Amino acid sequence: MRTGRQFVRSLILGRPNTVLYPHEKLVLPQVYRGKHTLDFKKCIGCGNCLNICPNECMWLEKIEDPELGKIERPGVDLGRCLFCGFCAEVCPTVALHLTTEFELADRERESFVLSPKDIRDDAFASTFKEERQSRKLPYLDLSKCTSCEKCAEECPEMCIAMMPIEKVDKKKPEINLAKCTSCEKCITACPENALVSTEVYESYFETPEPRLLLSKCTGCSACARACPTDAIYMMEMPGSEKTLKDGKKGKPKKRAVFVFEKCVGCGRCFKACKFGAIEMPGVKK
Amino acid sequence: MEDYRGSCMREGGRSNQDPTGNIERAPLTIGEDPEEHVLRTINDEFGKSVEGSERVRAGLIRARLARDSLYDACKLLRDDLGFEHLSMISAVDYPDRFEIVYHINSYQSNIMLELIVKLPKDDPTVDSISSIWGGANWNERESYDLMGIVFNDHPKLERILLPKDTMYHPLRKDFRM
Amino acid sequence: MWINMGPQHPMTHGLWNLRVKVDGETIVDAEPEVGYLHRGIEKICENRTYPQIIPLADRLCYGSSLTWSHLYCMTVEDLMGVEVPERAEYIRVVTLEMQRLASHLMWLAAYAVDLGMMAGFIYSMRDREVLVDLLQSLSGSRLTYNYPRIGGVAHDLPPNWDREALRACNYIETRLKEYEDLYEGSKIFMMRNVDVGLLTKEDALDLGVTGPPLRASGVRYDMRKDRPYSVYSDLDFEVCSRPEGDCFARYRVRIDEMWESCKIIRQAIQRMPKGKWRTVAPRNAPVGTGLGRVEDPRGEGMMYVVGDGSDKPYRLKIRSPIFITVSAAPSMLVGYKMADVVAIMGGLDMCIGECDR
Amino acid sequence: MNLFQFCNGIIVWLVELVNNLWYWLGDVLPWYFGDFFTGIGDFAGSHGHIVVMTIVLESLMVIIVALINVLNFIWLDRKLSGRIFDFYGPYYVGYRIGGWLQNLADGMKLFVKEIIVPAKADKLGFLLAPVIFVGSSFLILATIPLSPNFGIATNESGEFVTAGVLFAFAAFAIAPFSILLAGWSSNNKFTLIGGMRSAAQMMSYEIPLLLTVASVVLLAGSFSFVGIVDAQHDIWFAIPLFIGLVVFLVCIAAEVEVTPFDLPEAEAELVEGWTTEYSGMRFGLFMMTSYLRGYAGGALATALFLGGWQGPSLIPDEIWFLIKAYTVFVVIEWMRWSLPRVRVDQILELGWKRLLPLAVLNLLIAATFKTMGWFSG
Repeated sequence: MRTGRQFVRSLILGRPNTVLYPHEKLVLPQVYRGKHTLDFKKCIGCGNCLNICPNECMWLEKIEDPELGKIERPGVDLGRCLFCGFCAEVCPTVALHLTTEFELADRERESFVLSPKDIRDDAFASTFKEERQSRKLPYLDLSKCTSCEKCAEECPEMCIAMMPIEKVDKKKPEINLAKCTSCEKCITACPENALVSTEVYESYFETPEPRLLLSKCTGCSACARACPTDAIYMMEMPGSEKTLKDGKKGKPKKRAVFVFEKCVGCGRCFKACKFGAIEMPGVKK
Repeated sequence: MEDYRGSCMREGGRSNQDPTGNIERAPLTIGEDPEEHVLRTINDEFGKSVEGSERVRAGLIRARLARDSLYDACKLLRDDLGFEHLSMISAVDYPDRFEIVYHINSYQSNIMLELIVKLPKDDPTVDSISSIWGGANWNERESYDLMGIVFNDHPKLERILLPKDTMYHPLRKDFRM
Repeated sequence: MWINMGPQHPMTHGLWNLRVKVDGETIVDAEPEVGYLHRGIEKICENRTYPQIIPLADRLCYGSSLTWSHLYCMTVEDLMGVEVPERAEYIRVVTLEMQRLASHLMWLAAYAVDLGMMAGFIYSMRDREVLVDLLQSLSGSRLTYNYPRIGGVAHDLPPNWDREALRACNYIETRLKEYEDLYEGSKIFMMRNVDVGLLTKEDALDLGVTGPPLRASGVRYDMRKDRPYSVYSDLDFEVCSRPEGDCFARYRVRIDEMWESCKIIRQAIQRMPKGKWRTVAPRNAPVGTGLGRVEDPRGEGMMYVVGDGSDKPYRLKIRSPIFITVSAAPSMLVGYKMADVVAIMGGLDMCIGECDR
Repeated sequence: MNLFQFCNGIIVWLVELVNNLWYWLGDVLPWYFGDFFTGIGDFAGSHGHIVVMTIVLESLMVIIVALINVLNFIWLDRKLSGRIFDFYGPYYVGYRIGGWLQNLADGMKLFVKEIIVPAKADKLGFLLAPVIFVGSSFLILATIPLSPNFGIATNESGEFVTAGVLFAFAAFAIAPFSILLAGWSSNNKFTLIGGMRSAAQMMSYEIPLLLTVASVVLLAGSFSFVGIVDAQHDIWFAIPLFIGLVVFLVCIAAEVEVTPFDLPEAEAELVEGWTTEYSGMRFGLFMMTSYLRGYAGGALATALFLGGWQGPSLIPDEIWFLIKAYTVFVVIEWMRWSLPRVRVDQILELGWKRLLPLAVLNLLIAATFKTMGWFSG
């Protein structure tokens, strides 16, 4: 029978296809999704990984680090994790990765709850070949900007536009990131060093952008403190000073100004604002 | 390789060339687009109860129908227009109404018809079409189970996915997880 | 005598119950009962944002998870109006056909062990491993790939992956020849399959049976050919069908489909253009409906999504091919022997994950 | 020296050793105690007692040999199927001897498992069925000699019983009764169907099996295994009665329920057939016994068709016999791993419509050869 022929061939020529597991292991590809690692130095604590997680298995934990000071970093509950890898995919600074470590079985559920320190591995990112492409982009430090418009004049692609800020007597350069070629001419042109060249990774997720309702903003700067990327600057609005009892003019009111190039869409300013002055379409508080 | 595969067949020859595999085409007026033919026929027959019909894209047409004429329309669709396959029945709970969406496919003219029937919130009943397409049987049971739509004259309208003693219809929007 | 074949029974691949009424060994009535694995995925999806549903759609079917996440992405792209890059479409076709091969091989394994043939089980599972390894090196997981994204695919092909895929195709084709030897050369296999579980063309159309059982009943309808999605319209392949409508025809249709899948993978890899493999997907969907139809390894998979302008779907309806096919089981079972139950139900390729949702 | 004389020697030596104690006690103690012990010594030294003890020892040895063979068979089965299917098979337990100890480990696991008797089962039948099954299967081996010198169904001078073949097949045919009993008493639909299938199947395969045996007996002119094997001195019966060998192998496969014919325990449709409700070591006994029956089938095929222990005298007769039996077993296992299961109506059709005419044809061939006078005996 033809069946028999195949059997005899398998018997004589075949090699065992199984892997003797504890002694041999399969070679796993780099894209394998196992246990998480977190690079503390790269992580900015924005919480985008929390927002994308389908199972809500991550949380932000406030920790004191001797090197980095008071920071917030995500922890992960592997017992609930789906290993979908969205958290690593959405991370704006590629600080979070999934390793090839898959032997995660344990006797107790509590041991699956990994605090940020448990998944900390600052050296892992250097061994990991990042698939997402990065490019150098000029990031604006609005507190140094003097609205001199030199960057806009230098830009060969004409991708910097000076936009006036409402109620603030200033203009800020808005950079069209899609057209930017990373020539860094604007950075050298800036007399105040307000533009900083920063490595940015591409992201495929459309992130919600915050919108400011100027009438409700009280200038409390809670959003600026909450912003993980320092994309919110508090600027004084000239002409909004209250006249005090003694006739002097007081300090002018402040408003929040967003530098949208830096925004990662985490929604923390939205959550931090107690007056409902920031709204993010499609995000619940 | 081809020869080899042929030799394994029981009755010789690749089955793909089998003439019985082809489907008879429905009669058409010459030069008429099959999709327009379907739309025109539905509009002619059920002009009063058609609440709107459109061509969404190539191969997909949509028609809105009053619920009274659903059974007759489906019978017409199967017998005269050659829609022999009921793909899916999906019930949607809108804030003001229920909608049942019948996706009916025609293998002959390769068209999918999206037939939408509106039901009021307080009386979600509609005629069962499981006597027209046998495949509608479990689809309707599922809609009853998860959304609470009652199908009249269904042979066995019972819960199918959930246990028999469940008290709620979980896909309704007022059911909170 | 009513016999409960299930919920825990070797015949049921998954968790479902087939109640059969037997007279001696002959079946006089049958009644499938499903719902043991109902997880309420449609309700869960209403509470998740659009990208978060992709890994959930993977969990619909353990046998061919990629098809379902691809179907979901396709449906949402239809709703949002996202253009997918051409390279991504070709990568999708390659992975989909690999998934089809893996799924059919898994079906073959289960079918062999249903008929009591250990050899077929172990050989098929061994060869499925080649495809699973390839998909793993591409997507990072072995069973639930989470690979398609709304507007493309998650990763580009790794270096040398296309060459490995072609080698895998050659390997699978040599193995397919062996399978044809192993199964059709065995007289007992033919005795168990020929003229067992007859499903006439009229019944198949009436009961809404789709996929290989429908094509085995003599209807030549394949979504990939007749209503092409993705880039199937550019590729050259045949629709496999047989007129008999018995278990052997179903087996044969699936084996033929595996040959065609190898053909499609070769063509798609040769024609694959360079370029981007992913675009940025919008966060919020417009108000409207989207419809996606694919040819799942088990039949016609459909999703119907209603968007309300937010970042979560208002309603997501999943059409599972097996859910409808299993409702047609009694018409195939009645009149045959009890041992034929495993052959007939095994030939339908049950996957309870997608059936119960 | 045959097995009886060997065991007799051991027993006589043991009895003498112990009798020293009784006679010494008889000497030392006062007469009313001493006579008692002397009487025990006399009884122990009597001919009848020694013969009975010898037979007990013989049975013990045969059972031990059979059990070791069963362990070998299970190991060979798993290892060989592993090699055929490209995996390792048993590997770690007994790493040096190719995982041979895995069976012992599995057996130990089965021993510590709980034995569950279903609440509504017929207790007596449920407990009796494994006993009958195991006992009858050991009984088959009683008359099968491994060599002229190694067998227990002999008289004191080593002559074998003349109707050994009849006894072996009679013992073979007891098992369906216990299977039916197990299936009925478990009070489970699957076991019941399994038991009924087993009865139908065994009945339809018993007839062609016995017809082929009859042809062998006809050619050899003897009902004893020794006579049959001696008659194959010139030519194995496998050559003139090739059809008979094929029919015999198929029927034996059906009798010991290996896969193409394992309908009574068809795991795909009847969960585990008639053993569904048995747990722990009861199931282990059933499984071990099915391998034991496989060994018995191989031994019967060897003795009836393959020339028994005859072969070049480089290696002992017993080893020859075992080599042949193992070969037959491997062929049956090969069939088991590679073929799908047949359906119940097909198996009966095969038995009545194919095998029975073939067996009759085989009998005719044997009768022809006998009439031509090519085989004398």
